[in-house]
Amino acid sequence: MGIQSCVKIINEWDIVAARQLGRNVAKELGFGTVDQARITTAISELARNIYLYAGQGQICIEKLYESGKAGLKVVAIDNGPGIKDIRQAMEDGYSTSGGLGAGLPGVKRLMDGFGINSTPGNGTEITATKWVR
Amino acid sequence: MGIQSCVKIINEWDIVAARQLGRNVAKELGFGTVDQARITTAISELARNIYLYAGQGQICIEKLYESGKAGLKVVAIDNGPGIKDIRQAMEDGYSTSGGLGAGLPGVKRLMDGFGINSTPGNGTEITATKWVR
Amino acid sequence: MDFRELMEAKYRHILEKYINDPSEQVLYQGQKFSRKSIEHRISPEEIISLHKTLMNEMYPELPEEVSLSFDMLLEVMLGYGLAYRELQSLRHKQQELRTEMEIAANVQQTLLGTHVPSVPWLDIGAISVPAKHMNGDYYHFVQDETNNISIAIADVIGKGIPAALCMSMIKYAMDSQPDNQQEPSKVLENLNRVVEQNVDPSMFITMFYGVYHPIEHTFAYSSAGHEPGFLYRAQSGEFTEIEAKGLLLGVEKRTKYLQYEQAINVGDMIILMSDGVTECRSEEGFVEKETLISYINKYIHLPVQEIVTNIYKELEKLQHFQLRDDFTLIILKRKV
Amino acid sequence: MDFRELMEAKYRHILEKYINDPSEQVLYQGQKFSRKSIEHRISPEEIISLHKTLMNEMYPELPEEVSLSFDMLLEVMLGYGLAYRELQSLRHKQQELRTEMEIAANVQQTLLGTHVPSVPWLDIGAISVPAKHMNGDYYHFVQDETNNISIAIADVIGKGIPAALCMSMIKYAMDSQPDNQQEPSKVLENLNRVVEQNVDPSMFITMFYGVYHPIEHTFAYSSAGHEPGFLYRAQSGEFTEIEAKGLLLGVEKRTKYLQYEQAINVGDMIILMSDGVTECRSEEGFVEKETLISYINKYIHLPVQEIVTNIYKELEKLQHFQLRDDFTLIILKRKV
Ligand SMILES: [Mn+2]
Ligand SMILES: [Mn+2]
Ligand SMILES: [Mn+2]
Ligand SMILES: [Mn+2]
Repeated sequence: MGIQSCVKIINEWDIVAARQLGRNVAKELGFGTVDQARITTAISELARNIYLYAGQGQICIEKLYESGKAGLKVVAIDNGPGIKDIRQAMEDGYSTSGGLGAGLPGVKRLMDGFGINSTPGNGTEITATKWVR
Repeated sequence: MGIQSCVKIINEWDIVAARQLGRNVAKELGFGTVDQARITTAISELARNIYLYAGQGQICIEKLYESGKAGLKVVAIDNGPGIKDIRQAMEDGYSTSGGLGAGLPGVKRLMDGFGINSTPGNGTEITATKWVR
Repeated sequence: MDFRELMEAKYRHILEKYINDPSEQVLYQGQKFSRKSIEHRISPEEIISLHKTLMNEMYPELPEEVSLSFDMLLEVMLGYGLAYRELQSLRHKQQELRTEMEIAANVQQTLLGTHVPSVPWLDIGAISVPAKHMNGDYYHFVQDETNNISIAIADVIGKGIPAALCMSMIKYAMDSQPDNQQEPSKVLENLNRVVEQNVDPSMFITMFYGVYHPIEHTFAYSSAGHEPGFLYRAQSGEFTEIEAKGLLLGVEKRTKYLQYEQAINVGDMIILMSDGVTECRSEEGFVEKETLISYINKYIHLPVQEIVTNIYKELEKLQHFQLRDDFTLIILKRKV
Repeated sequence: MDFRELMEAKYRHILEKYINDPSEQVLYQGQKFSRKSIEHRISPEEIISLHKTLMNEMYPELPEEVSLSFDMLLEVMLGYGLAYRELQSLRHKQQELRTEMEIAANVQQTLLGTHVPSVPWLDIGAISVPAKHMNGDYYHFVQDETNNISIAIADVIGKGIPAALCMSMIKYAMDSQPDNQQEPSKVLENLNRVVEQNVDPSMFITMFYGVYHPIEHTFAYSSAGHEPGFLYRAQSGEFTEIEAKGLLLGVEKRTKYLQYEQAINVGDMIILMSDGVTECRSEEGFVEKETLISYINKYIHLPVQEIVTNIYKELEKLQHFQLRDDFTLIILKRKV
């Protein structure tokens, strides 16, 4: 398992810090420009969700190496109210942020792998991974 | 009623001629760059439909002036097989060209006004208008 | 060269050509390129990235500010890229749903299917078109052993799937009617009880039920709040509204219905419809009864099936091919 | 300044700032700008046009080739703009359809609604969740005046609306059963006739029908090709499959059904389900009966309603919250 670097998300500027961290690691790992931007956007969405709906939490970035491939893993953790209906939260158009293409389905589309764990009242943990092509 | 300029659509290069005609008239009338491009794309779609499905026909462009506003009217006429189910042809995703956003619904969205007249076996007449904002 | 490299080379070619000679012809090639890249699910941010790369390659002296400006453009376009990917998935869902609706509409047709009787003394035409995927209108013919023809026409308040669900229940209730029940008022009274018991209290159904007696050539009927039809008298060429009063099905358990009767002469027409016919709305407002009558007169020389089909087509066009309500029109014409 | 001018000024500000000092912070502002312009339905070709205008304003010396390159980019982006507008309309339709489905699901619930009986000698738990918008599974409890509790669980082959339409017909047929009919085999024989007559020949229904007799504490049942359930014996802690053979409803008009009977002791559980429970599919393949039994054992100390709810939650998660089939699970546990 790789080393995690984490950014606490408390105010809006921390979103920028999380983006910066993600972009740096993505660049280091050799992701192309578009994929760097996609990873950064995914992190931005996750961090924004924490900032807006959970109050606080953290974003951790981890490098992955598996059978000769390099990848990046984003973990977003909060102790917020949790997601009541995950099936619904993963549906297009139900996104809390309201915008087209935004929300968790957007994050899922930007990345290669996506996992979610949430208990109402106990917080949410979202994991998203992407591999260098 | 204004003066019509028409382009016969027989081969693919006539599509370019129709586009050019439309863009020139749109520029003359004072449409902005984006609207010029939209009008041209709408004409292109209509001309392409004629070329692909009707074999031949024509595209006519007319200047409109109404209560102080200037506008442009595109008329696409062919004697092709006609459209059997207009309701369906106007539905998204049924477009013959298959692409996202293409086909008649696309033309309707690019322009302000849209009308269609088609008798199976007798050809199709499509009218689309746009006003200078 | 793989597909992506091919597309890149194509865009480079188009871009170079356009910068050297900005012609409509190259723009047309650009449009075709756009169509192709959308077909192959290349997202807009990739286009921006490609554009930047090519400009840097083609113009090594490209000012720094231009190069940087593309980074910002890419960031902005990324949001559009997400919207674009959502479209692809929505399209896929829409396609699935469309297939499902088509199956459902078939199931509905089997469930609700009716056979238009063919008898020497009556010419019968019927058309029923759903506004959305499924029909909340319903008509049904039954010919009994004494050649009485009963006809039901009904409309669930509401459209689409909820209405269709409701209608399938009604159809089953009608099939379960005792065979000897021929009185329109009694049929409606029975059905009203079923609807009142089984259907969501927010759902109501209007129904017109009539029986044509071929020996006396009379038409007996009752209505549960249904859109009134017309009676056309061949002798005078006049149209009169078929008046019949009665409460909607499902409102009040113990509703009683009045029954009416008309003598039908040779050439007379009984014209029945759902409110989807008169609620056809054009730019000028609702379709007036007069308009409808003028259409009937326009096609009156034709077999009645052609009359109803032609009227549907006229009204469909009047509304720019967007029905606002389920549309059902039935004509019975006494031939001999 | 109107909204569009405001957006233009905002983009100019971001772009200038970024070119002077390309930082992550400005890119984040770019993302927020993107979100806002999408919200306000500004299409991607307008962004390109704005970008070009601003670059020309900000850098009057901008090389001609850069300016021309933007024209081509705009042409290509126009196709994406169309896709983007289609998304907006699809979203709107999707929203409408969703509302329609919600209403339909409510109508279905009223039509199919059942009341879980509450009696001192049985603890009953039931859950039924549609995979899509509407349920093609169905369960129904009836308690008669001698306290016999009959239970039906059925599954239309197929999902979604067509299945739901079909189910509403079945429900009505069940309601029309003679009240004195209590023999599971006879009930299935009657329903088989109704289905065979009324339903599309491509549609089949599986059904399990059982009756719990509270005096003898026996459970009599028949099955029309339905997913077998389990019998849990409290004394041994063992689970055995409830075997029952029979043809699906709707295949053959004259089908006869075998009837079985089991004695139920205190603490025993009758576990009934639709194939949506065992067809839950995780990365490792179908859910094995053993897995299901292990979940039951995990929650066996709880009231049965909590057992079925917890098992549903476990299996929902196992499939990443995407049900592949309607899911129905019912447990009856003899209390005393
Ligand atoms: Mn209706
Ligand atoms: Mn209606
Ligand atoms: Mn099923
Ligand atoms: Mn099933």
